[in-house]
Amino acid sequence: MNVPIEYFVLLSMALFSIGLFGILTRRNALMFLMSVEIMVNAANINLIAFALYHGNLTGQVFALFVMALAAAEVAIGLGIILVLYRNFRDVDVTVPTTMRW
Amino acid sequence: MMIEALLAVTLVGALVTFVAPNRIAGKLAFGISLIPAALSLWMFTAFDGSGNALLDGELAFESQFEWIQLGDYTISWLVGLDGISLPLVVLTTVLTSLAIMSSWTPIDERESQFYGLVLFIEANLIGVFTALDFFVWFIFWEAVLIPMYLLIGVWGGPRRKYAAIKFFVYTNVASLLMFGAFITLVFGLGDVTSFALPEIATAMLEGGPDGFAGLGGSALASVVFVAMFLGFAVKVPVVPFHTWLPDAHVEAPTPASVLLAGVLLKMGTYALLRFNFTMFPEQVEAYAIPIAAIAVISVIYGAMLALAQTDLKRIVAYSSVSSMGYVILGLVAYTQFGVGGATFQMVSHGLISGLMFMAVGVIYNATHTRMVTDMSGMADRMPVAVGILVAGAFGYMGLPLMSGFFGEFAIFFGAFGSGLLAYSQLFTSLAMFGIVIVAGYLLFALQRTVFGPYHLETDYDVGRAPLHDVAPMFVLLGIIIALGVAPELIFDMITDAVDPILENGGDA
Amino acid sequence: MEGLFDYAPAIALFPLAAFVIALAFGPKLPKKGAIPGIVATAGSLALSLAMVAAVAGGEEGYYHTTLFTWAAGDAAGEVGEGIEFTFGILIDPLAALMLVIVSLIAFLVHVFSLEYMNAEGETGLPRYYAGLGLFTFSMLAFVYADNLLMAFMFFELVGLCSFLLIGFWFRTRSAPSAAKKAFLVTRFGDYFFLIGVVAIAATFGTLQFAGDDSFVAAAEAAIDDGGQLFGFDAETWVTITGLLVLGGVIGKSAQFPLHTWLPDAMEGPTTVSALIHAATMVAAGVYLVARMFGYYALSPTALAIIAFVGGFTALFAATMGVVKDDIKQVLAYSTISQYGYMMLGLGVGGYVAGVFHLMNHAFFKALLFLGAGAVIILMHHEQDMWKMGGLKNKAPVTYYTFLAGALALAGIIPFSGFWSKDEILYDALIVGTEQPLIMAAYAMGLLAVFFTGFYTFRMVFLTFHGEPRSDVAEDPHPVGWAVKFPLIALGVLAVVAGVANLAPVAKLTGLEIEFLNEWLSSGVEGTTYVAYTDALAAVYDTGYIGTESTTVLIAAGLSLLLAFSGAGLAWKLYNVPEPVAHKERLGSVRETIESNYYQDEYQVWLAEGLTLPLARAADRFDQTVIDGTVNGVSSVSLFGSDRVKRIQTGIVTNYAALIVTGFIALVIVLGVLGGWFL
Amino acid sequence: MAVFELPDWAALAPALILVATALALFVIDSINPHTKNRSLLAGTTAVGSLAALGVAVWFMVAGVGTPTAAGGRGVVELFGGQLVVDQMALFFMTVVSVVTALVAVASYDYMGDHAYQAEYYSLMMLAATGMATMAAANSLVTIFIALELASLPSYALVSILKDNRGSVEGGLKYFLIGALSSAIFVYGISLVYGATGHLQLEAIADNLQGAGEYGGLLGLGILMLIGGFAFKTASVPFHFWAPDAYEGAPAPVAAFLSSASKAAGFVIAFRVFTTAFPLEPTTAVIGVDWTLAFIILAIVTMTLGNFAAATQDNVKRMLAYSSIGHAGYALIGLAGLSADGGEIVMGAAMMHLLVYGFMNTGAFLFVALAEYWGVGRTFEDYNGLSNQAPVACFALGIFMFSLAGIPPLGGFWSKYFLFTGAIQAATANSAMLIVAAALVVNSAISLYYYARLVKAVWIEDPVSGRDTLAQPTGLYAAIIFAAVLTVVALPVFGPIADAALEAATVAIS
Repeated sequence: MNVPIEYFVLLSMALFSIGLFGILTRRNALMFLMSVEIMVNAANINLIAFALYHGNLTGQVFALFVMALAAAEVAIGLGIILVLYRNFRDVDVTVPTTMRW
Repeated sequence: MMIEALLAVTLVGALVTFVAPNRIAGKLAFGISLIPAALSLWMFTAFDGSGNALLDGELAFESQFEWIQLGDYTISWLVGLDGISLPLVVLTTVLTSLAIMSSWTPIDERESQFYGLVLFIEANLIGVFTALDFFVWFIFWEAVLIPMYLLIGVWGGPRRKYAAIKFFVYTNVASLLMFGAFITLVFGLGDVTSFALPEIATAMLEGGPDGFAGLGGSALASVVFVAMFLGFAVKVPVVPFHTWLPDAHVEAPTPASVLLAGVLLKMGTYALLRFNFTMFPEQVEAYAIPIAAIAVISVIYGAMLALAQTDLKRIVAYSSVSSMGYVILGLVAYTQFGVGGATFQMVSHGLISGLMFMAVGVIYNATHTRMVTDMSGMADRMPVAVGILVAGAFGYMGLPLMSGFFGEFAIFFGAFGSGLLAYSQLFTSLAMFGIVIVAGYLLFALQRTVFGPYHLETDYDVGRAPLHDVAPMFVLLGIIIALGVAPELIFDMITDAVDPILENGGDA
Repeated sequence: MEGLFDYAPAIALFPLAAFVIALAFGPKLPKKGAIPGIVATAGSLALSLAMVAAVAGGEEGYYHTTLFTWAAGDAAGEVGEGIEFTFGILIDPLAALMLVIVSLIAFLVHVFSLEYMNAEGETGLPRYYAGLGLFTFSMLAFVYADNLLMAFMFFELVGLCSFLLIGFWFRTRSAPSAAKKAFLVTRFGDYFFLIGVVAIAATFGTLQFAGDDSFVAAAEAAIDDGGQLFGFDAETWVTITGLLVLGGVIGKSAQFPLHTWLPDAMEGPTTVSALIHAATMVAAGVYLVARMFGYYALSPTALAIIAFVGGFTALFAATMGVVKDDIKQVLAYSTISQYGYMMLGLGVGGYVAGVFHLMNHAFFKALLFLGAGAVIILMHHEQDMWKMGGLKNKAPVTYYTFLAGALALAGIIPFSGFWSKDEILYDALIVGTEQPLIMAAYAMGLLAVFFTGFYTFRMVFLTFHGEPRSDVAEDPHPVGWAVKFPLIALGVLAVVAGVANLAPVAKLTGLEIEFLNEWLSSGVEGTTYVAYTDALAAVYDTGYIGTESTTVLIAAGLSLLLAFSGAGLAWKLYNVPEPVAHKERLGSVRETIESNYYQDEYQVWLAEGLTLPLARAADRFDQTVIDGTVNGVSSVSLFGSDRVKRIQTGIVTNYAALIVTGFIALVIVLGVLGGWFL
Repeated sequence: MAVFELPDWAALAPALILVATALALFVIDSINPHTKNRSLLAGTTAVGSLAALGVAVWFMVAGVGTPTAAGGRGVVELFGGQLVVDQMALFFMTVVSVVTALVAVASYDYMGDHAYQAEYYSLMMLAATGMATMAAANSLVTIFIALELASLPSYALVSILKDNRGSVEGGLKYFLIGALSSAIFVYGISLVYGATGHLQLEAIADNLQGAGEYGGLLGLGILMLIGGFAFKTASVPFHFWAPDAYEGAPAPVAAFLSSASKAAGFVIAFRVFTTAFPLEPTTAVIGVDWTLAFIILAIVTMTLGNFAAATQDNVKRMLAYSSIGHAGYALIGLAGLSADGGEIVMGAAMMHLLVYGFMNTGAFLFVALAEYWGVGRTFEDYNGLSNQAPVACFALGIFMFSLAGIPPLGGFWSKYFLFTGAIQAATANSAMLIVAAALVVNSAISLYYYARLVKAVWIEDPVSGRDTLAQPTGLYAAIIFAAVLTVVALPVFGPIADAALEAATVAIS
């Protein structure tokens, strides 16, 4: 059985929107990070689905790259969140506002 | 390569002065400035050009080589002199030397930087009057801003910061407008593939632009003409774009004022002559009346403003606005005497206003005030300086046998009989009333400051001015009288360069 | 004889040299620059006399040369292709005569100054003599200028010199202000003059006074072929330009309404007043009219206006002279009045009469001023006539010379003034019989004679007769030869100068003794008296009351009668031991006259009550509206900047929100245009 | 010439040299952890980046990447067109490496007493490698990887001052916005892939028609890509990280990001939009001319950047906003593209990014110097610095006036060529006239605040009681070098213009 491509796109878009919503609402840095991950994965779904649709592997390969990079990004992110906590005693992203205007 | 030499000497001189120790900077700069002065005077004698630089005339000291290839368009280093630019170059170099000497007294801090900047200005001014490629010309045109900004800002009066930034931004915006307009024109001119002014001028006079972005050829020409006129109007300045001038003049240190009034204002009129009045004969004809109206308003309104001032420098500043009005009138007359007289007036006004600012400066050095109300009877204490001030004032009023009179007379005569400008007799007669008002405010100022019983609000003991303050003024006075008695000295070469312009319109 | 002409330039250059010397080395020179001045003016005088001889002797009868070209180019006018502005010399009988007058007066004034200025231990004498030198130079150059522009230029220089000399005592408040006023008022006149010059140049493409290529000839031609000039028919245009030039004349010759500067000009040293009034500045105006008389002769309107202004000024000024107490003030108003006569004369076509009176007036007015100067020396710089009196016996030379001048001024036969003034009035009368306007001018001129006689002798009596009315008058300061010599010289001239043109006698007896007539009848073609009379024939038609001789007698009789009655009245009122003021008899008029008909008031109001406030208003407008706009733009942008940067709240969640919003906005814009949502 | 023997992959030499330097630094660090040998580390970095610079310039001169038609050695394509070395690549490698060199030299003093020297330099080199690779990347895959390679070290660099709240906060904001943007970017990639079925740029271009009914999808994808670039180039609306990150970051890092990273962002934008989405076919598919997006972004970006900069009190922040403004100027390079050309405007944008590399880096390095002196961060704190440090302040004056585009300085040419190009582009698309007008207004504003800084150091009276200031060799050297480059750029602008214009011409055709 093969599912029409539109469904995958809709799914990924939904996922993407969820992630976006998370970014806009969550104040905890970690949740922020996770929301980003959700958005990236939405992209991954697209890639893989389209790879199937187009019948070439480029998408799938690239999806792997994306995951790896996402991991690296998280690594850096966690490091920054660490120092953030060390400096502000909090992981709320809305706390650091010493620089504005 | 003479012009390159001229520029190089001045630029190197500027650098050397900039790093020289403060003690000797003044003398050093003066010494250096004598070289370009001498060079330009030599060029004046050796001048072998003929015709107009833009209208395939014989250029003197021409040199050209390609610089930058911008797509299909070539930007080339192109410099040369014709009868219009040479007098202005000489004016620049001579006036700079004198201005430097006249600033030995007032400038007592960061001298090396000061004189370095003055020489830097000189170099750029020379460039403005010699460059014949649009981009090269524009580089010099804009580069003047930096040193002038610093001169006013660092060594200026109490409101110097305001005046400096105002001058800086105001004139730059105008330049951008003008630049954009001209570039549009160049792209509108189909077959032109370089920014060399002569080529563009030729293309303009043979057919004009094809049009640009849905705009018809003649419409484009008109738009560009107006935009460029506005751009230059700020630099000249003409009413109502003049308000930066009094502030800049009043706050600037004396030598800066001398250069500002003496040469910088001429950049605007020079550019008007080179661009608007050379490349757009039809538009000149179409817009003659509004332009003439602006000119007359500048003359009368500027003079009226001068009448209301109590600060000597402000008086001279506003009277510059007034005098520039004459120049515009002469240009729009579009006759040999009108345009030639206007060019002559540029030089003449440069000399006279320079003299006036020097004289005012000398009085200021002694009294530390420029307020008409603060002093009287200065003639009692500093007879020589005052004598020259009076002479300069009468020169400003257009006293015969001084250069100002010929400039004004030629303009009036040229404008009165202008075949291109409708109602020229009316415009001329109105503008001429300026000679009465100018006498009015200058004589009022003189009566209150230099005549009457000696009195001074500030407590300084006023003595005779030192020689190096007075000497430059004597030199200027000499030149002014020489040009007044024998204007042919430069008027011939000017008219020679002006005639080709008029052949494309107007009726000489 | 013509050879002499080659030295013509020197006439003007001598005083110029004196000017330079006095300015450069004055302080070191023995008499602070007086000697060079005297030598120079003496040289000029000698050369001028030589010129007269040459003009008389030469078969051509005049000298015209172009020294150098000032500027040349294409003219953009109605007529003429190219135009040349040149410096040139034109010495015809008129110029030669004027040269002599000017250099003579200048010479005498220099001499007089030796005592009047030097003796008083003045400071700044080099400046004084430099001024005199430049003044003489400018005037002489103006006199033999061969074209209108050159004339204008030196006309202006004359104005400058008057400014410098009137303001000689610059440490006072009044002198500089008077100097400023003199320059400004005349400048106002010169404004019209300059328009006139420009207009004439633009119209005819030449500014030559004389010869076939003169603008006069060109104008004549233009009128003859009746073309249009600048949209007017030729004669109107000639009238307009002529009147414009006349503006300068009215300013310089202190005619109504631009006469106000002259009385104030008394702030200058008396010697300077003598020079200004007799020979240089004020004379320049009338001389200019005479110089380009041919041009005015083409326009009856212009002539009529000249005549009327002249006549009016003559009376107007004379009435004001009646009530002055300061001896110099009286003379000042007499000057205005007398130049009014000259204008009247020229206006009615009495070319010779006008010039004649110009000459005589130069002599007797210089005499009177120098006399007044002498009196002032006697009186230790006291100028109020009411403090004088009884000087007659103490200073006989001064008295008798002054008296001679007074008689001439009052127009008492046979003194010089009578002959010229009578001739003017005669010419006015014969024209007036045909033209009511001129008749009015004549009437005013005639009436003025009475006032002239009155104030002149009021002055004489108050000054010299009666008892001394102050201590200084008791024992006056003695005067030396430097004062006496000029007085005597001029006194003689004042008495005999009339012989030059005894027109009435000639008309009655038929003797050929109108020397000035003949003198002025030679010269350049078209600028001679003869030519003018022809031209005027077309303009004015004259008529006699009865026969010519009766008319002559009536004219002379009337003026003499009035002169004598005026003098007589003065004699009755003031030739008493203890004269008293009789002003109150004038009643209500007095106030008006004493304040000079409020002429100063309204002109000062025009300057300070109208123009200055206007200027201040303009300044306020400039500062608030125009500059306000400029500053407004900048402050608005800065305010905008302050708002814009508030977007950066510093809270990263807001950033994300704004990013998304912005992005979505972009998506919507392009999406709608691209139709993606369909 | 030697180039003959070199294999194709050698064309990547600049990037390779950079990565090699990074590895070398790791080696040094692992041999001797906690080394404080600044000279060695900074030296290595500087040498490495200068070598990369040298090679890049050499290649350009030698004609590597120049189409054989133009008498060059031909464009080098690697890994099946995943990477390509053409003039544009080399041009931007030059920009990146010159900035890296300047920053490295400056860091010698600035990071003098920092605990993790080696990490700092190696991170910088890795970022530089990423940027250099971005210049050569020719497939959305490589582009994304290179972009992340450039970004991730940058996050770390910004927040490298671990105990400095500003640094950490800046890093956090930079990272969070970056994460968001890269998520959007990669989603955009997925959509493009979905619409065309390819990720290699030429392939995408060839298969645009295939997108057919997915036009909207493709358009959305393209916009999302733009989002990614906008983040990298600090353009509205993805610019929000820039002011905070620059202000918080160590000044040399700020210089590095604002110059090099911006340039790298632009090069991928140029490449993607010229190669993968040629105007006519793309418009045919998505129904709207994508230059419109860039026109809007350009106007908004330059306006917002300049206006926000005008009233800043903190110098570094002012420079940050001004760099946003300049991003707006450079965007004109894409906005001005049209079916029939636009090489002048795009070339001008490249020139501007190069000159900007000198002048903006120099300006930030002066801020670094000020921080090194510890005179403070606001305009007032800078008052009268010219009395103590005339040379550095002279250089600052040069940078400021050059940024303002006033001759006789390098900034003049590029800015006015952008202006010229914008006007020329208006022949094809009269909306560009609005852009030109916006440019005029903005440069007036920018003039105001640049002059304000000059006023502070040159005109204002010095702050009383400020003791004499040191003259750190490295910082001074870097600043003066940048200043000299900025000035010399004026007379010798010919070659620069030629290189940029040729690159642009090749890219567009």
